[in-house]
This record gives sequence, C-alpha cells and structure tokens, in this order.
Amino acid sequence: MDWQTLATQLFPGGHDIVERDNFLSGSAQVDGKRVAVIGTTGHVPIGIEIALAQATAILKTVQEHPGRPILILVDTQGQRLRHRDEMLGINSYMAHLGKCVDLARRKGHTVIGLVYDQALSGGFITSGLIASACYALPQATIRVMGLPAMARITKVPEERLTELARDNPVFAPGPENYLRMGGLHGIWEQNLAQELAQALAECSPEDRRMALGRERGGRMLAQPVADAVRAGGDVRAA
Amino acid sequence: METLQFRFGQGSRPLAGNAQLVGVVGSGNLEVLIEAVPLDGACEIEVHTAAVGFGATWGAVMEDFHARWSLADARISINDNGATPAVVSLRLDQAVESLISPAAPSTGGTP
Amino acid sequence: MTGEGRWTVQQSNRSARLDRAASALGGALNGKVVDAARIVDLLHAVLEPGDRVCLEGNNQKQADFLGKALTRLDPQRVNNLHMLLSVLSLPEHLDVFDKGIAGRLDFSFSGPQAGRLAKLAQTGKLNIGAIHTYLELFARYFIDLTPRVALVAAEMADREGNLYTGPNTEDTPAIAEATAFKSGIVIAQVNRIVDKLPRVDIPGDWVGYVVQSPTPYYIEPLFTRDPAQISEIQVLMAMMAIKGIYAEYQIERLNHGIGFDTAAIELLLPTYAAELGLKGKIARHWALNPHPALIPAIEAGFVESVHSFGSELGMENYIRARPDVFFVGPDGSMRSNRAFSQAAGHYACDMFIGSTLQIDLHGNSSTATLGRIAGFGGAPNMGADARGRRHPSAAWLKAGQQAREGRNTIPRGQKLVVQMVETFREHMAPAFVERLDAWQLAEQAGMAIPPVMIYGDDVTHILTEEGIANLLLCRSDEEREQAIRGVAGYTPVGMGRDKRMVENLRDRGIIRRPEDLGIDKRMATRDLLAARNMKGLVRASGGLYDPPKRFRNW
Amino acid sequence: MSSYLELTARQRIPAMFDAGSFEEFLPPSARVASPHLAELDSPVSFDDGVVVGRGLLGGHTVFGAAQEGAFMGGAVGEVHGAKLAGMLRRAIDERAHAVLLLLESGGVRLHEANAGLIAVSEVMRAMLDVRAAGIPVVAVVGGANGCFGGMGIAARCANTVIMSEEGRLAMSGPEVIETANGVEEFDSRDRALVWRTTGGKHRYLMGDCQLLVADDTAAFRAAALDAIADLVQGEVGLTLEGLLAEQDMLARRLQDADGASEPMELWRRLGVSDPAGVPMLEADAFLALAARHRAGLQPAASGTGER
Repeated sequence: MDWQTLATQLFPGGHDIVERDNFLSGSAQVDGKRVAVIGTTGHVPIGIEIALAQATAILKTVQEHPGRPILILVDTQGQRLRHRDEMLGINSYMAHLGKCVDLARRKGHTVIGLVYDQALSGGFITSGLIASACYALPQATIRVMGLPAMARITKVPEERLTELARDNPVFAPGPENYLRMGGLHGIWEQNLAQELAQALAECSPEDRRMALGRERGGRMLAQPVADAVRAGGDVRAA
Repeated sequence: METLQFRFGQGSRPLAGNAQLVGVVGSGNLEVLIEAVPLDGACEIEVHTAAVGFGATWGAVMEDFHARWSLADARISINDNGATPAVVSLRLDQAVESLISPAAPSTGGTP
Repeated sequence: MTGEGRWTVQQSNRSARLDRAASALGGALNGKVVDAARIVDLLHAVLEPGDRVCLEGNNQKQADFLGKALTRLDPQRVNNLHMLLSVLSLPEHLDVFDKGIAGRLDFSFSGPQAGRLAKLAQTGKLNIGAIHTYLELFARYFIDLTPRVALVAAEMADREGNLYTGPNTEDTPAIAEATAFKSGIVIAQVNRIVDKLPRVDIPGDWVGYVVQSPTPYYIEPLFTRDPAQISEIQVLMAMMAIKGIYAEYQIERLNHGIGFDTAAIELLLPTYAAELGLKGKIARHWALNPHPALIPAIEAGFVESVHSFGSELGMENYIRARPDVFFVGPDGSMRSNRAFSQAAGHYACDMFIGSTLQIDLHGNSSTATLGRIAGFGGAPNMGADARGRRHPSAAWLKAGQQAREGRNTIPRGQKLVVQMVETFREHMAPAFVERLDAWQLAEQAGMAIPPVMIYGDDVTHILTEEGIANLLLCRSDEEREQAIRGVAGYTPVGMGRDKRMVENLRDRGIIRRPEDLGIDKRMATRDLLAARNMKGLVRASGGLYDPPKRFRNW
Repeated sequence: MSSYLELTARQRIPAMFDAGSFEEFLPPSARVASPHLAELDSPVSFDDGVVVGRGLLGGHTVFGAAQEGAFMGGAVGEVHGAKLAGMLRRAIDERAHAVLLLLESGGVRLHEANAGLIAVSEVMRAMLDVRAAGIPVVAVVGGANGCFGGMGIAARCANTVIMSEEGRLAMSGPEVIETANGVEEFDSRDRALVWRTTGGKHRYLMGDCQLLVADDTAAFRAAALDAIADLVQGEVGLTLEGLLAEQDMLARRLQDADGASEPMELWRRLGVSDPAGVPMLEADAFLALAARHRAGLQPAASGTGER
C-alpha cells in the first residue's frame, strides 16, 4: 500500500505528512488528538541519513510537543548494505534512533509502530520493534531473510525449512508468525483509523512481548527462561 | 544428529564439586558437561553428535577414557560438532581435571 | 643434410623465428623490447606447431601475462604445443588445452587446477607426459625436454634484456639456461623496464625479448600461516617433534613442509625448545621459503642460515635487514633459486618433516585425492633418502645406524623423513588407510603408477597426536605395520592393531607416547607459541614484516 | 599479557570478575538448550551460547553476561536472548551496581530468525530499562567474531563501549555487503580494510567506543572498573541533553565525512598526520595520538555524545 492511501485510511481527520527522499514526517488528527507521524516509504533501505532524520524528528517531538503520541510507519527493505554506512557507524545511528524512541516512551509519549508494507531485520529492530507496541497490515512482509537465503546460510535444505515453517513460526516470514511470537501486538484487518485509536488508548510502556508469544503459542521458551533467570530458579557458583 | 549412550560400572574414583562445562560447540569442537550424580558407582556418558555413524569410534574413545579415570557416580553429557577423537579425549580429561583438582595446570614458563 | 648446415639446424631455425618476429613487429620492436599490445603477434611469429614451450609458473611469481597471451593464439597457426610447467595454478594454464593450442603437458604441481586438469585429461584434449618433482623436471629440461621457447617472468628488465627477478628468482635461471643455450628463445614479461637494474639475475644475452606487462605479475602468499589458527593438538605434536626427534637426533639442517603442524614447531623453537636447552644445537640451517612463522626463532638466535626456493610476500624488508640469515644480493633483496634449494634440501639437509593427507600400512603417503591430478612439487625430493650423499653428520649417522643395527653392513647414514599428521582430518576423515586413494585415481586417470608423494621405505618416522613411530627400528614388515597402526589412534587402521604387539613396540621405544617422552599433555597450550597471531609475528620482526592484507586483523 | 580474544566466554567471566565471585543463572546443568536447532539437525549447547549471572567486580555486585562467539557465531536465538533479558531485568530487581556485557555476536541467529530478531529488540529495551533504573551498562567488544547486526546496535545502547583494536563493531558483515553489492563496494578479503572500517581503533577515533585497550584481559578488567567507577558518579539513564549531544555528534560526522570513502581519509581529516601508520600502533601509542585527534575533541563539538 502506498503511504498516501494508508494515511487517508488511517487519518480521516486529516494529516500534514510530507515525504522527502522516502522519509515521512508530519502529524495527524486521531480521535480528536494530534499524533506525530514519522516513517519511511518506498521500501527504502535504512542508511545513516534516514536513521538520523527519524531520530531528529522524534527528539523534536519530545522537545516541542511533550506527551504527543508518536506513530512510526514502517516500510523498509532493511539496513543499507554499503561500506560507507559501516565506516560511519550505522549501528550507532540505528542505536541512536532506538534510544530516541525509548526516551520518548519514558517521557510519556505513546509510541506505536505500524508495518504497512515491508519490514526487514536491521531496519525493523530500531523502528517497529523498539516501539511500545507494533502492528502490521495483513499483506505486509516481515522477515529477517527469505527461506532460500536462510537455507544457504544454515545449510538446511529449503524443502525442510518450508516444511518446518508450516507449524513453527520461528523460521517463516509473514505477519501472522510475528503475531504468534509476540513481535506484533495485532494485525489490522480493516478500519485502520479505529484500530489506531484503540491501539493508542491501550498502549502500555511495558515490554510484554515474551508473555504474548507464550499466550499465542508461538514463542514458548522465552518467557519461562527469562523468568527462571530472574527468579533464580537454579543458581550455583560457576 | 546422533545420540550415543555409554555406561561403565564399578568406577573407583568419585568426583567432588559442582558441575563443570568444558569446551565449546564450535566447528570441530565439543562441550563436555561433567556432574557428580549418584549412579550406583557407575559413569554414564551421553553424546549428541553432528557426525553420524561413528558409534564404534566413540565407544573406543570412551573405553580408553574409562580405563584412564575409572570415574564413579559421574554423569557426562556431550554436545559434539564433529570433534576428532584427539579433541574429544583432551576435553574429557580437562573436564575431569576441572573437578578433581580445581587448580588449573601450569601452562609452562613461556614469555 | 650435408655440409655446413648439418650441425646448426636449431640455430638456423632460431634465426628464422627471430626474422619472422622482426618483420611482423616492425616498429613495435625496439631492440629486445616488445610493445605489450603486440604480444600475440610476437608469439605467432616465434612459435611453431609442436614446439615445446616452457611457461614459467612458480609457487610465487607467475608469467600470467604471457600465459594469457598464449590463450589468444590462433589454433590454426599455432597448435599441438607441448607445455612444460612446474606449477600449473592459473586457469589460463589449462585454457590453451581447451582451445586446441596445446596438446601435451609435463608438469610438477597443479594445486588449484587439479580438478579441471583431471577432467581435461579424460576428454583427451590434454595428454600428460608425466608428473615430476621440481628437480626431476628441471633435469629433463637439460636432457630430453629442452624448451624451444621459454616464457618467463621477472621484476624488471633493462633495454639490453638483462633481468632482475627480485626475491622470487625461483625457476627462472633453470628455465632460461636450458632454453638459451640450446638455441631456444627466452621471452620475459617484466613489471617495469628501467635504465639500471638493482642487480642482474639473468644476463641479457640469454634473453630474446622483453615485454612490460600492463599489470604486475600475480603472486600468492603461499607459505603464510596465521598462528591464530594453530590448535592445542598441533602444539602437542610440535612438542613431541622437538623433544622426540629434533633433540633426539640433534637435527641441525632441515626442511619444513608447508602447513600448520610445522608452523607450530617453528613457533615453539624460541619457547619450548629453548627451555629444553636446544638453542644452538638444533634447527640451525634451513632450506625453506622465508616462512613468517620462523621470525621469532630467527630473532631468538636459533637460526643461522636460510636458503629459499622462492620468497614470501611481505617478508622483503625483514629479509633485507637480516642478510646474515638469508641469501641477499648487494641490492638488499633476496636471491632465491628453486633448483639449488631443492638440491640443498635433498643433499644437505638431515631431515624433512611435513604433513600429508593419507598414509597406508607400509608408510606410503600421498596427498592425491579422487578426481584431482595435483602432483607433489618438491616434497618427494625433500622426503627421500639422498642415496648419493657421502658427507656425514650426527643425525644422518644415527638414523643410518638405527636402520642397520644388527645387520652386518658397511656404516652408512640415512636421511630422516618425518610424516606428521593428526589421525583424523576435518570431517572425521582418517589419515591412516588400508589403501591410498592414489590407487583409484591411477585407475581413473590411466596413470602407469599410483601417485605416491613419499614412499614408505623413505619414511623414517610417523608422528601423530598419539605418539611417534620410529620405523627405522622396525625389523620386519609386520613390525612396521603394527608401529603405524600403533600411532593411528581411533581410525579403523589404528583400532585394527595387535594390542600386545604394540605394547611390545612401545617397550622397545619404537612407539613413544607423549608421556614416554616426558611430555605433560596439559602443558600443550597455545601459550607456548612464540607468536599467537599475525601481529605477534610483526612485533617479533620489529615491524619489518608487512603481512598481506588478507592476513591482518588490524 | 593474556589475550582476551582467545578466551571462551566461560573463561572470560572469571578473568573479568573478582576471583570466585561469579554465580551463573540457569547454568549448563539446567540444560536449557535451543529447541529450534534440534529440529534443524544442528548441534545445541547446554547454555545456548551465553553465560549470564552475578558476581563481584572490585567488590561491587555487578551483573554480567558473556556471549560465546565460537557457538553459532554468538548469534542470538530465543533462549540466548531470553537469558540476557532475564538477567537484565533481575539486575534491576536486585539493584545491581552495574551490568557488564561481554559481547561477541553475529546478531540474529538465522536458524530461529524471527525469535532472534524479537529477542534482540527485547535485550535492547531491557538494557535501556536498566539504565533508566540508574544502573550503568558497560559493553565489551574484543572477541574474534566481533559484534554485528542487532547486537552491534545493542552495544551502542550501553553507557560505555570498551574495545580492543582486534574487536569489531558494526551492523552488516563485510561478506554480506560484498554479496549484496559486489567486491568493489567492500572487499571482504581485504582484512586491513575490514579492520579500518569496523575495528576498535576506528570506532575509538570516531567516538563509537569510549575506551580502547590492548588485547589483554587485565586491561579489559581495569577499563571496566574505571568505566563503572566513572559512570556511577553521574546520570546513566537516557536524557534529552545526552541524546541531543549524540545527535550533534552524528550529524557532524556526516558533514565531516562528506565525499570520503576510506577510513584513513576520515582520520586525516581529524588531523592525524600519518593515517597509514595508525593500524600498526600499539595501544598506548595509539591512545596518545588519539588524545589529540579523536572526533568530538574539537572545541565546536559538544562532547562525544550520549553516554
């Protein structure tokens, strides 16, 4: 879905989002309240400039509009795979973006992510996945990498991966799998504006994704392992 | 993957101390978890290995290991990623030494 | 033929070729210097169908520009060439056969192209004369395989055709001499043409043509081993080698194979061997490429001299600063020479130690694997008793005495030939086998004999992580077999040993376990390495060693 | 000198913490291995490639973790990530003095890709929760496998990053970039270039790591002690001022690097007169040089950003 169509559906109350070099920023009216919107479009790879632009927009919101909810619109093919990005420390730019989102959350901003087209690994981890809650449209693509590439790297035959992916959401791309694993809070099937308003109202700053993954049967070990470590179920001298 | 189990009865040398893990499941390497467990004087070894079809080799390595140490009430658990018998024997000995004498052996007077 | 021409057929033929070249090239030929853009025209002019052509391929420098030019010849004009190559390592070395320009091959080593070579041989496009050792191939250049045309590589030339080969002289003198003095034509590719050479390695009157190649010749850092990859098992084996063989026989003059096993030994000389008080007593004189791993031993004063087959990338400044150790010209760069160093390794060294892929129950060893025709380069010369040797040394005499003990024969020495292998290679492939893969390869490729690197009757010791088998002390074939099985560990060959007999061999010192040598396995850690990574080697060299980029982590 | 790089994760823990003080949570004997690797017929590890626990560092209770680079490249799977997140949450519960993360990771473990990706984001959020609780987080990057992908981002969520020259800190590995965009883009076999681009010295000069030490366990431990002692004096949580300063630094870096495609050119622009000589400098000599030329030292800049 292109971002203009999305924005029309999400914000019947109107918006002033502009696109500049695949970077989206602006604000919109949701349920009578002003919401800051930042994001990317055109499956743009996240390089250092666009990561910094998003971070700047978030800090600006924190400075100029305390408490205003923030919606992050995700459409990226992942981090940009260039020598220059690595030379200049793209991980620092990504981390900076993630920290800005985290600061906003701690300062009382509700932060929600929405994958409306593509979300891949490095581009997703400091956008949708660092938000307090992340949602996706049903036709969105979410993955770390495709099964053929995964088969090459893990040396497990692709047929076997495909077969395993049927029952095990851990390998296969797709929003349903991320939903089952707790990585997504929900998939918005229709009436996006209403879904958004509800998500903003329900959003909690606590990271409950492990619990969600367990409740939904997609990630059975994360929560018990983290709990056992936290509760000191089995401690001894090393 | 293949799972192999070995049991040697009537060992003479009990272990003392907490469970220890030696080695890493890297390529051509393995990890050995060694624990003192009441097993009626026996030493039980379970191997999970990525190299399928070497049961006889493992058996011979383990028999020699038992002949060296004759452990009693010891459980040894191994995750193997294609280690050669030389590396397996080395890690097994390191694992036992980590429980028998806590002090690490001297590494020699090198500069 | 009668009259004057009867004894100068080759000279006349040479003149005709030179004349053809002069008329074909015209102004593109300036004295001996040929315009690189016209190299194919030159080759068309000087080559004739059926010629024996020696293309210089070494361990280090490669006449790659001339090799590529050969592939661009018109097979209608030049075909059926008989190629002579010591190292066949670049794709273009085989492209000439694929294109029908060449038909027959005599060579020594084919490492990276071994698989494709086997396939081409099967299609009949390539006819292998024989697989030689280096020295053997050079020898035949002077007997029955003398080149008509030699295509060689050098660092620089001057306008008279004098060549400077730099530290990688390698095969050039042998090739050029055989060709030039038998009315052949030597063509040299050089990186630069200069007015004054640093030194003359090949006199200009041996050289017919010189061409400056558009890019410097390709060179491979073949002998660089990163100490970071040496395992604790290899450290243990190196300790056993030093204590059980070097010290035992007082080995002063030696050659090391290429590989991590022997690199570990080099790196243990300044630590473990020094602790054993062996400095000045072992490993003083070497026939060896300038292995970076040898730097700490050199700096520790262990090493008095090193003569090299070829050089090694990144070692230039270090060598220049250590002329007491290396053979260095007045210009400061090393002079290597494969033919002389091979002869030195064969006749003047008391020991060869190296690794292999497979050893059979007779001690025959081979690196040949199915589907690959690789050859063995210089290893068979290093790893063979020099039956023509007459000068004594302590190590040589002791080995000979052990071999002949109890037999009523005249006193005589023997070279020590040590095969050093872990019982299993990667992926649990056993190093000890009942039958070498070489037999099957010979059947597949229609070879007259299985390609054996070192014959069992030349091998004196087999060293594995399980122990050292001293084959010199074995008195029967059965004892030899059990001694080999006795150090073959958990391989099927090892598990097939006669336990009682092996214990008996151990009692007689024919098999020695690490504990028999007084080696505590727990001491065998990487802490013993005098340098544990590439930077350690650079530090040991005082910053003189400049490793190739691919070996750095800084 | 005892190499940190050569140690396993399990050996690094006692080298960094006070002798005999470390208690491991969910140790190998608990046998909590990855359920996903077994399904793929791939070997598992009893600790899933990470040691987590609590020990003393200079007498203070410090929580810690060490990733094992030799097991699946230190990559993060479901269990591995949950152990890290659980330890971080417990550090808050027990009001730890500090958290010390010995990182060595290729990022997300592809064998359990979706779980790994979510887990890395959980670890990042948990690290920031720890900081918000007033507990400093220090990351150490000095293993042979470097610190890449999501963990390369996570490292920069710590207050302080300590590196050795041999350590690498980045996002995508050079092989990945070469595969995607060709050898001209990034020659992964040119290891000197790889280290100039991602190695400790470059990161230190650019301001992406705060402490650089020789590859020596004692030096790493001393640096960790110093870093923690320094951090507990001040604010360790995220602040607007801190992030604005970091933003300034990152924006300046973009400007300063305009048109540069080679790390040595960046060093030259920082005023380093012999950039080609930098890689060969020993740690002490390098630090003396960097003291004059490190990014962020120029009067116009506002420090080295968020800490």
